[in-house]
Amino acid sequence: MDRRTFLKLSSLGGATAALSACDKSGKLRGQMIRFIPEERLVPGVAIWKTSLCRQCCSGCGLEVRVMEGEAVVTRHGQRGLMQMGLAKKLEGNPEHPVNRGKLCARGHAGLQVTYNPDRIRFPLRRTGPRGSGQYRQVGWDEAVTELSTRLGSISSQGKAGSVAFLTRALRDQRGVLVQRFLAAYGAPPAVRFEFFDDAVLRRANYLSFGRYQLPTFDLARANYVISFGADFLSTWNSVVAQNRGYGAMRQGRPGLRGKFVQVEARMSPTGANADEWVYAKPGSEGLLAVSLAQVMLSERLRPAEAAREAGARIEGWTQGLSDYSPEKVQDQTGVAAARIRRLARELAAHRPAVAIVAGVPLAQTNGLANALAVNALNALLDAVENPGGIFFTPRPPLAYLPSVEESSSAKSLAERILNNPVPIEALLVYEANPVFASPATWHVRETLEKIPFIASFGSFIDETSILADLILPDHSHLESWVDHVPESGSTTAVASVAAPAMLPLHHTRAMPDVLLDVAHRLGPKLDPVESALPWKSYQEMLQSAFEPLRNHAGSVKAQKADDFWSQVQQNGGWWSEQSDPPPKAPATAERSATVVKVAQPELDGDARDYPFNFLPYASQQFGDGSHANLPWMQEMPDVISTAMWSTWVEINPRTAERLSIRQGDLVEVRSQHGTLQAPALLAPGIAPDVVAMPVGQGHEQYGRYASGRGANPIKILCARVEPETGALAWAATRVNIRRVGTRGKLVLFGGALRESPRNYRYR
Amino acid sequence: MQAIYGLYRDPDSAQQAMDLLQQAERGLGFNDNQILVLTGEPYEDHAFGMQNKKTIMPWMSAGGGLVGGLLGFWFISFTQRAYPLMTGGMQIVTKWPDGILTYELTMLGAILTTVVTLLIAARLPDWRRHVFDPAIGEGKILIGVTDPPEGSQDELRRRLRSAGAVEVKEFIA
Amino acid sequence: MAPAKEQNQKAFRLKRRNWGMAVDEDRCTGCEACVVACHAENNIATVGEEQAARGRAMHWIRIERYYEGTFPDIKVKYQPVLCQQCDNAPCEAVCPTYASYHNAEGLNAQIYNRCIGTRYCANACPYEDRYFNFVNPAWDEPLNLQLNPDVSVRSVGIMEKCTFCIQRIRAAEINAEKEKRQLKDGEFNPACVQSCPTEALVFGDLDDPESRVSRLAKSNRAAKLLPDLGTKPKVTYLRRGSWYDEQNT
Amino acid sequence: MNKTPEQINEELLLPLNSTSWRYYLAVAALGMLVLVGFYAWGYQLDHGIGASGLDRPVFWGVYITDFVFWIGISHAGTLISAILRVSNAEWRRPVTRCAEAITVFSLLIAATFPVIHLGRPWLFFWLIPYPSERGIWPQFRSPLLWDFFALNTYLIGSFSFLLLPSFPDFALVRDRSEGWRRRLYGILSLGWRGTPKQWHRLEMAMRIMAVAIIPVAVSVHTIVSWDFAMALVPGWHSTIFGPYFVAGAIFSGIAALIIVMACVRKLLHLEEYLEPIHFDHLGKLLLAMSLIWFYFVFAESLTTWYGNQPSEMTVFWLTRSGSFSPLFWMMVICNAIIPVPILSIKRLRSKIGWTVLASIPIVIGMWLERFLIVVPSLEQNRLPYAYGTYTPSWVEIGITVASFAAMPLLYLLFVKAVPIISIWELKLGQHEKPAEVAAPVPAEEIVQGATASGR
Repeated sequence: MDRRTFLKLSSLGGATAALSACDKSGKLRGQMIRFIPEERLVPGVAIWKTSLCRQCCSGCGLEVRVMEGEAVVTRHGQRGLMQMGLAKKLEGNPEHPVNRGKLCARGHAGLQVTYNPDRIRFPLRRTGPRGSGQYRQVGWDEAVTELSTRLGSISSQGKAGSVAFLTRALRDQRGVLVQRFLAAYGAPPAVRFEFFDDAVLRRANYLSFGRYQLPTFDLARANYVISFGADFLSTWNSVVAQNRGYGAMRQGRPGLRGKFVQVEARMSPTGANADEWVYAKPGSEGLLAVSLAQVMLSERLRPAEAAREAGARIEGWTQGLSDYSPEKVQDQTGVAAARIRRLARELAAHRPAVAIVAGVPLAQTNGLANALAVNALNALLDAVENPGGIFFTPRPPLAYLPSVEESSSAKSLAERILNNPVPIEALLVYEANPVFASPATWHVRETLEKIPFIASFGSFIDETSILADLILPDHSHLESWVDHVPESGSTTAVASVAAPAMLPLHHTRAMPDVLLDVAHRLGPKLDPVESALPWKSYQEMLQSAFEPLRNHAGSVKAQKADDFWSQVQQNGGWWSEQSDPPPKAPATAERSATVVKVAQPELDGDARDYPFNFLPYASQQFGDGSHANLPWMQEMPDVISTAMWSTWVEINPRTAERLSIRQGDLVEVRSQHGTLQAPALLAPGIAPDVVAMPVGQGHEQYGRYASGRGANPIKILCARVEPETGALAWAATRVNIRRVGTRGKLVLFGGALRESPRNYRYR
Repeated sequence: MQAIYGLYRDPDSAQQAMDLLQQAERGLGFNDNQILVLTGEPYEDHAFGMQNKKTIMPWMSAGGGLVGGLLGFWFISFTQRAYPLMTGGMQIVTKWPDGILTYELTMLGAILTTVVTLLIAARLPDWRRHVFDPAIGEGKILIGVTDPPEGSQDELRRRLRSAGAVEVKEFIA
Repeated sequence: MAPAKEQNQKAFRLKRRNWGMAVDEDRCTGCEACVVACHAENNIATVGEEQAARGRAMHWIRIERYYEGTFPDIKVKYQPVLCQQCDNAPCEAVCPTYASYHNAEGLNAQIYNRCIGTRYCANACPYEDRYFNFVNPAWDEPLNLQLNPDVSVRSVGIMEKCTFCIQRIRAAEINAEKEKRQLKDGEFNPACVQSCPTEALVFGDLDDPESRVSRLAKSNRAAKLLPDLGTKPKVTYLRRGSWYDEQNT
Repeated sequence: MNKTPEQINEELLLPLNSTSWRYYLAVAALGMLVLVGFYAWGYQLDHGIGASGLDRPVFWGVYITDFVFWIGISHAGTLISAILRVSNAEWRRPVTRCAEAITVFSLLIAATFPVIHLGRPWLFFWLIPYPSERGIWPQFRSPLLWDFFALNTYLIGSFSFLLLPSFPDFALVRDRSEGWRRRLYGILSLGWRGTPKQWHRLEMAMRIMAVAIIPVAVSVHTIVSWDFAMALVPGWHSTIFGPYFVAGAIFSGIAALIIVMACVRKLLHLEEYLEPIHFDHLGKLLLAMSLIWFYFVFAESLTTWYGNQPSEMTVFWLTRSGSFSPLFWMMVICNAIIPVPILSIKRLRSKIGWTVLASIPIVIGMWLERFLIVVPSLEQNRLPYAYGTYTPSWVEIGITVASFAAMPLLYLLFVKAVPIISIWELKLGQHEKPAEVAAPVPAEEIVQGATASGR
């Protein structure tokens, strides 16, 4: 025992310990330089700034509570203290049409992105071997010079086509900027990658309704909601908007309470709310939807013509779907014929009724057919573009709009990078982590490792950015200019925009500004790049993009351009007054030719060796895993499992009993493509032949809160795809499970499963 | 201080010595208060061990208890009113719980009064030098006269010895 | 001058309020927005995996999940549980130092400075909605910058719990007094209520017959949590409706 | 037993005058354990109460168990000794001080636990009502305050109860020692001389104290039980708790007393003072208490079971057949199944070894009983979602072990300083019997007789 510990021991604990800690940090602070405040705030008085949430693609409006505080910041490469406005709390923007003042859990935790202790504080240049995590700090000038020199030399060698830009779907001017940059440079369009990317549903909506878009649900006016596997109240699509509608559907209308039916094989947080929870075999939801339509048609509850184009996509629709009578599909779906009939009658009788599909049904080899089947059901129920049904958010008349073409996510990512006409010389990565979020069979890491130069704009060292040679850290969303065009969640056109809510903490720069800087540096050599991006800054680009809105009837009415611009910022964006739908895409030959047969999915692996269908699902805490580095999210109990800081495999208690697996036992999950280990969670709401696992944990490299925690279910998935879109069929893997013999780390917040435990002994 | 005393092995002879001394009181010119008895254990069944039986100690204890209880109740209800905060939907001065504390303080008052009364009544602590003989620790009983009048010493010695004293001693401070 | 000022102050008096909440289980979807909003507003410490595994996680509001039935005929009930701000609070009377007491607005207040950590209140609370700082809370820099300056940070050995965001109540009251007006229903909300996307949580003055919360408290669906204990909770639960009731089937 | 006062003096003062190396070894060993306990406490002060295994919802655990347990043990002494005094049981004489010392020490040990248990122990004095700059008083509606007052009264009462009859013995030691010891015991004896008045007042005071201390002792453990019974916790909120705890306390107290007496007898060679008859008498009491304890457990179980309230039954089954059932049934075995047969058979009860054999499991069983009262009810309180579990940490175990070591340690130190058997009371017992038998003889006759014999 050294003297210090002895002193600590002999003292009455806390007081002395606290004092010494204070002294230590106090000294540290005393040695720091103090920057002159760049803004003046009254201490203790909060001001509210509008901003936008970037935790998912919904694009909710934010109000940020900013208060004066003292922060350790980096300025000109030097750390020092500054009195500055600090974001203290995020709230929903009450005016914003998507979220109307509300905010979800992950949105709140956006604050911890800005203040995350693991954020990259300055540009980094790799010094050690790839993946070693050894970097040295470089200045912005050096970093941007390196990137532009690289790109310049590649271009001068005539290999501009060998530069790839990897990102997620950017539904804002950043998307436009990247698109223009790449086009002018001569590189192929950006490769978009998201694990839960909904490409199948967009494709289906295009085929059925002519809209390449996710739908918006008018739940508030619906009397009957049937959802096929969609976790729309927790993780999927515009969650806050859907929750708002759901609340109104349930208790917002005097004397009228809508019914909600959920069809799935593993009870999701959304399914837990259902008045009627219907178990159907994963992948057979399309059959069930078509069978519901068959009952309506055969009992003349709905006219066949109502389905119009959407019905035409389904084989046998005009013949009355006689192959899909409830009796014929009951064995395939696992839903009793009588129940199908009753549900069909209820749906037809309680219109406006709406059907929702997402998640597992679409992540199958027959995903597109399932989606088209549900679309046809919606059309038959007359739910398209009608109150209480589905809508498609119109696009605002901005000067430039990000492309809405098929997000090229589909197909194996590595395949696309490898199959690029010319070998990739340089890869730019922004807001995408494919090394984490792709099956092991795709060999993404190995592919990326072969690329000579990788630059990342990431704010964190994750599995992908650790491979980068150069890291150019982005601002957080609270520190940068933000804008967004919501794809769904509103029935009127919305274009959100907001100025930075606070000054940057670290020596970071916004990606769009870096890209503009690179463009200008390339300019002299590569004129098209500079002329395609004529703006000095992203702010300027935004202003010019929003300028045309001044002439449209919308939430902001201002004559002068400057007034308009400042008001739009103050309001957090512009939203249209009308709610008329956008023009449909014209029916193409390809569209009208597509007719699918709704059938059973094909699963990977033999049913005898791999008896369980393995369903990964978006986690309520981490989405696709990108929020796993936020301590609030790690400690928020998952509402169904009540787990914190954990990963788990959901197993039906009866199955578990058969395999002598107890709660918390470490279980090995084996597919044909790999194995993983995770503790078992006995979940009463999962089918006996299904095991499920949340996506999000299992990061090898993602800061102190996420690294080395749990297992990543994506890694053991098969590479099967939905054939038409090429989207990964992430629910098509079969697995086997067995008890390892040791206990796993499963941290649960909740105790008993039942309100009145029948078995008093059960914990 | 001076004393003449005898040490007795058994209570009967001690009692005899006592009686002899009392008989001689008037003749030798001393009074009851000057007769000294010291023992190593109480002899309450014998007359010599029954001096000064009158005491108000039980009454003192009871009174102490009463005072403790009243003070306790006053103090507790005073503090409750002095900083009146609502808790659990109860009144400010809660009678039932205060009863418990009043009871405890009653008992405390009684106990402390008993102890104090004992100390005062038994004249303790008193570390001054007094007539004493460690022999009482061996079961001997000391009977004697303090400050015997001049000239009575011999008679006292005789009487003490005649009662069967093991030893007759003189104590001079 | 001075008497006039005095008179002015006398002339205006904020009506006494009786804060309460209604929780609509029919609307609650278990999205947990309230849980994180509460963490952000009230500087609740994140205890980390090890402490969480030892049962020391703190969530002033939690969403209880109860299964009913067995697969495939299974249902789940979500029940957000926060401090019920009981009028006859079992936690208050047991505190030896008045750290837990009933304030004039009927709130079950917790005075952190007075708490010495007997943890008696937490045992007495039948709703188990008191959380204890078993270890000294720490925020990895710069996460400390997220702390709300209006809410004190608790140290080790202190019991904490839902306050109905008393800092927001006070701020609103001060504002209203300054502007010499009564508080409006829904003028401000605790963090959980403000962010609840389905509006399952409603906050307001139970003594105001026109407030949303007092009207909801009179609903047919209204119930209290563990009503037989006689704790007089100020949180009303609106039980889940049944679609079948309304369909008469 | 018939010994001269000199023999008694010599044999009972022997431990004060001579010390063997074994004594030092024992003190060192126990002292080490106590130091380990202090280290554990220091560790807890440094790390916060989180160093224990306590959690939500089990906010109370081993510390409170220890507290209740040691308070229970404290009923060995003062209460038993007071009852025996009041009922004037002659066989009490060698037993009383032994018992009263247990009370004082176990109370001291018990009183540390609420402080150890606090989240901010450095503020424990906020429980004391004193006019502070904070302007606030403690809340007297809290059972913890009742505890504080009751403990205080009991500690003062039982300390006085132990101290008052020690003055004559201190005087005896004073008269039989030299140097600093003589001065020390002179001070401690307060100048006791042994006048009839002193003896009378002392005996009077002891009679009053004996009467006063019985209700105090009863109230103390009743109030400790109310710490639980006042809370709306299933398994705690019960009217039976007061008498149940008091009975349990006396039960465990007697068991502890038997063990301590057996040790003292063996180690201090007091075989001729603490005779099998004493153990036999205490054994009878212990048997009665065991049966009473079993009656209470049965009565409590039956009413709970018959009432069949869900929250109560959850705790009921948790202990009877759930995760706590091994401890529960071990408790029943320790508290009833082992001791009752042993103590029922006269032949076994009158053997000291057997009585001790019956007592040791009772002490263990009663600790388990306290644990089973505190923990299961908290693990499964009202809302099933908030159910939790609890496992004590090394800190709690260390401090508990230290408390078990502190008791013999304090006892060892005590027997070095104070005669463990009240010498004057023992002597009193020796001479009273003949005095009772002897017919009263008129004083006059004696004087004459003495004169006649001419001694």
